[in-house]
Amino acid sequence: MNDHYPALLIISPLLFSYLTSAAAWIRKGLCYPLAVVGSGLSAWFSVWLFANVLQKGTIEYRLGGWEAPWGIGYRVDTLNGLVLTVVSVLAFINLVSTRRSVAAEFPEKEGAFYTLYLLFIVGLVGMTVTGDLFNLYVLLEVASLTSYALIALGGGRAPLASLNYLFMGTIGGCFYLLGVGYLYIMTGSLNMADVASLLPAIHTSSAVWVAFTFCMVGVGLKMAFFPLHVWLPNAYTYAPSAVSSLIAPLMTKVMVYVMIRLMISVFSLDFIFGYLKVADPMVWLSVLAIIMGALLALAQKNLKRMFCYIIVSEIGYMVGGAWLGNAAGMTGAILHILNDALMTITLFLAAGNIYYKINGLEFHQLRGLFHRMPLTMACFVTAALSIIGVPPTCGFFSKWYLITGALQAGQYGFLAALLFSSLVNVILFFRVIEISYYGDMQHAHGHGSPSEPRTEAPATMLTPLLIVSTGLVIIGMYTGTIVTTLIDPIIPAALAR
Amino acid sequence: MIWQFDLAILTLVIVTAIAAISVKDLLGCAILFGAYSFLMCLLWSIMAAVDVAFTEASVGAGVSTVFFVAAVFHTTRRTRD
Amino acid sequence: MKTAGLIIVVLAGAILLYATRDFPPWGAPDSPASTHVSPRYLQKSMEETAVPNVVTSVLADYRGFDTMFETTVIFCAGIGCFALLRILRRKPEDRYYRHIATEITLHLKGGKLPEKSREFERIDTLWTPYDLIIKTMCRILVPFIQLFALYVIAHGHHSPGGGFQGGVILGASMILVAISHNMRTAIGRISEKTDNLLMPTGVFIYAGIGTLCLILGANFLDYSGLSTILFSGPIMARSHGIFGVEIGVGITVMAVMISIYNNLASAGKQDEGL
Amino acid sequence: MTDLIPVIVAKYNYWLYIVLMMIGLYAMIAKNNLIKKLVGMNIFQTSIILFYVSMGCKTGGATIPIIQHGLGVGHHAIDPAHYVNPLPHVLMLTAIVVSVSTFGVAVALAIKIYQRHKTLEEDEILAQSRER
Repeated sequence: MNDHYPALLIISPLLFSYLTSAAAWIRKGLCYPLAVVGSGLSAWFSVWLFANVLQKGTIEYRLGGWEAPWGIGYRVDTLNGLVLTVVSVLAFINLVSTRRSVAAEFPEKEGAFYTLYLLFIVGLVGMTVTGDLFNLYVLLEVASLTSYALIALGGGRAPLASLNYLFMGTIGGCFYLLGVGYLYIMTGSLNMADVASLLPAIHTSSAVWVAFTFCMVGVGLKMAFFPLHVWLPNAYTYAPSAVSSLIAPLMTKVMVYVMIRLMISVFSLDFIFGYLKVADPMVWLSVLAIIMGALLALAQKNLKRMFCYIIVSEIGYMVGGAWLGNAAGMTGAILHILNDALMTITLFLAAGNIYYKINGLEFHQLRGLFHRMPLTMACFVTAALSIIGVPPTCGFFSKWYLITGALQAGQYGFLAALLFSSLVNVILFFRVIEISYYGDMQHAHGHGSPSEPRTEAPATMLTPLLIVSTGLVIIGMYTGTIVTTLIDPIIPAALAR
Repeated sequence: MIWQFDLAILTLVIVTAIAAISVKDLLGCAILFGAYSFLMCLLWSIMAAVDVAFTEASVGAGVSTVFFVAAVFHTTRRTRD
Repeated sequence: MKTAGLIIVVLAGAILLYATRDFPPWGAPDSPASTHVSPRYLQKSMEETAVPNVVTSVLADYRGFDTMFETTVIFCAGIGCFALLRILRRKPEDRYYRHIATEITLHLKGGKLPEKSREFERIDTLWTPYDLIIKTMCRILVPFIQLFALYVIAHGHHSPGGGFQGGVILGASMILVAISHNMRTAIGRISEKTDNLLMPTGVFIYAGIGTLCLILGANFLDYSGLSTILFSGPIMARSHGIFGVEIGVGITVMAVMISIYNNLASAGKQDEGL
Repeated sequence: MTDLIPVIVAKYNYWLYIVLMMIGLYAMIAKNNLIKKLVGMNIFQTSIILFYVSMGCKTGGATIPIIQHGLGVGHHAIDPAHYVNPLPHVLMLTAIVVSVSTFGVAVALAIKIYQRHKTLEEDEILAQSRER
């Protein structure tokens, strides 16, 4: 049975999503437990698989029993293992945390919500483990389709935001498909490893770089890389809080992973950095992404919207790091996938708790929150420190690697952008902290009333938040171990110059 | 495969595509879209992709058009472009 | 927006056109696409899966995992449309009834008549009388359409077609009932609950067959593992496995098509259609 | 000039597919009406499907990918050149399903948007939300 873990990882949430969907029409109370079991099993299998990969090295799995270029193969190495664990564990934590807000926001459609939730996990997990280019497209569409529906569940302007996301996402998916088509017509294969072995012979062909460009633009659209980010802020802001804390941390990170996977395992770094020589423009684009994301975040008056623009700038970190073309930059980018997923989920869970209590996230509504929700705000501050990059938290370390990489590559623009965005993040978060800490005092002075009683969010919402924010510090303390055991082995030799 | 057919239908496909995106009535657009799908289906059967053509005939020309008409029924026929 | 669109389109088109110069000529039998992976499917399909229609064998066996997610995608769409549009609790609305004997139309504001009334039938807001020809024709056609759909599903091994096409045709036959009569008649045939239970059932059959293979010791979706319970050789087991999977696909696709149509055509109310 | 003609004959199909793709993409970007954008999206997707299907074509008498079998045919080695390439067909069946699913969800979203804003023109919707 142990050999089948890569398949079980996908099957368990898949089967449970079908059961959840059926349970919605038979006994409604069963939906949530079924979803928790499905997601929990997936998390357990992924942790187990990751541990196994660390011990035994890369695991391969043939679906349908057909060998690789003819059938579809799964390939799990430490890079997938890491992303896989992050995705399934965070999705599980978020599922536990969001029960109450789901029950409050769409009580009649809980069954549909949990079904879509599990299918979203299936899509993301599948995308990370698959070793087949077309299978990746299908799973990408599973994840995207569920996220369109989930986002549109929020009322108000959410359907429009979701439809815009659908248009952009479909263009992205189609571009990716077109890129794969160009690869297929030139090589005749769809398996990543097989394509990678066939490509070096035809590196000089124009079809290959066009395929590369289209794959990258498609993936860039899905991950909201700067000039293509326009769909993200609206979609994530108007989504229900249970959904935004699921999609915002995971979807973009998985797409960054897909980009790195395509770079390393399909097109090969020799082709990208040696033949195409597009590293410089990409790094400059990510500099632009970081700066514009930071500046646009400054202009926002809504907490969630501010987070969205922070995501845009964080995507710039990861893409820039991956394109620096040296080991430190790549390490920073991969480490930042882990860290940023944790930071973003902490921020969005905190925002979810706040929204659950005060029903709004405009800055002026946040007054006096430190007195009313001290624990939530403590977690919020931890995440803020991590995003700014203060040492004990994990955000510092990935930024450190990125800065080292920038220095080694001589990309001083990227270095400056990193420092600039840290500075802006200081302003952003201290503005929020100021409003929510001091706001109440002025209010109390003005009216002479005692400060409002503590109304902390319920324990089911608070515990997951506390877990992820402790995770921020723990990951920060063990960064050295993580880098040497997990990330160093996956950095390709071409980069370790 | 007869290339004259292929070229003629391909031209027709492009013509219907342009017509579908430029007609000012959404119901007409739905019908043109159905025609487009059906021509596409012909093109695929010329290329010996029978399964794909079958699917397109049932999905693209059939069910998609019904969905489209349903959407027009619940929204509006008018459009400015 | 128009100029920006034009610039993007011209740029993308130019890049794509430029790259075609390195393509093999159109339809060349010796292009990499036709010589690297695919010949094996054509040569071995018969001996490895006993399915002459290579598209079916590749779809449901060699790349069966893709097809499972393809079915999942359509399931997602069904659930998504339900989640987006369905209005479950709503205010009582105006209803129209027709007295069958005298053809007098009643307009009830807020109330409703008993469901199974002999004298009155409920009619749509935009009801037009005397569609006898359409109704009769569709009533005669629908069974044949369904028969054909079942043939398409069952004969997918030997002729074009398979679970997906058959499922769509089955769904379309119910949509035809809903359009020619009215939506309540169609929902009377397949209730919303049945339909929503059929949706996961189909995909569950697919993934369940895969899991069964896994339990019997083969890899996921490796139908040859089923030979122990089907009392046949591994090759026939593959053929039967493909058939089981096609049935699952057919059920899901039919249910999803009906569900999406019902939700779209009634904007989530599920009582009045097109 | 004489060199050009074989190139055109060999590649004109691809060029027309790309023209079709660009028609769809242009409608998606430049059209103002949401349903029109949807049509553009579908044209874009189907033209990509067309591109893939055409990869499987083989000139020179290749037929549909259903192996001849039965009593009269007997067992002989199958020559792949007699049948078109089935793999793109399989991939594109999946892509058609994806496109119809996306279309269904998008239509549902469009109906929801119309219920709220009473229009499908994007600029009017944006103007409405700016007023609020």
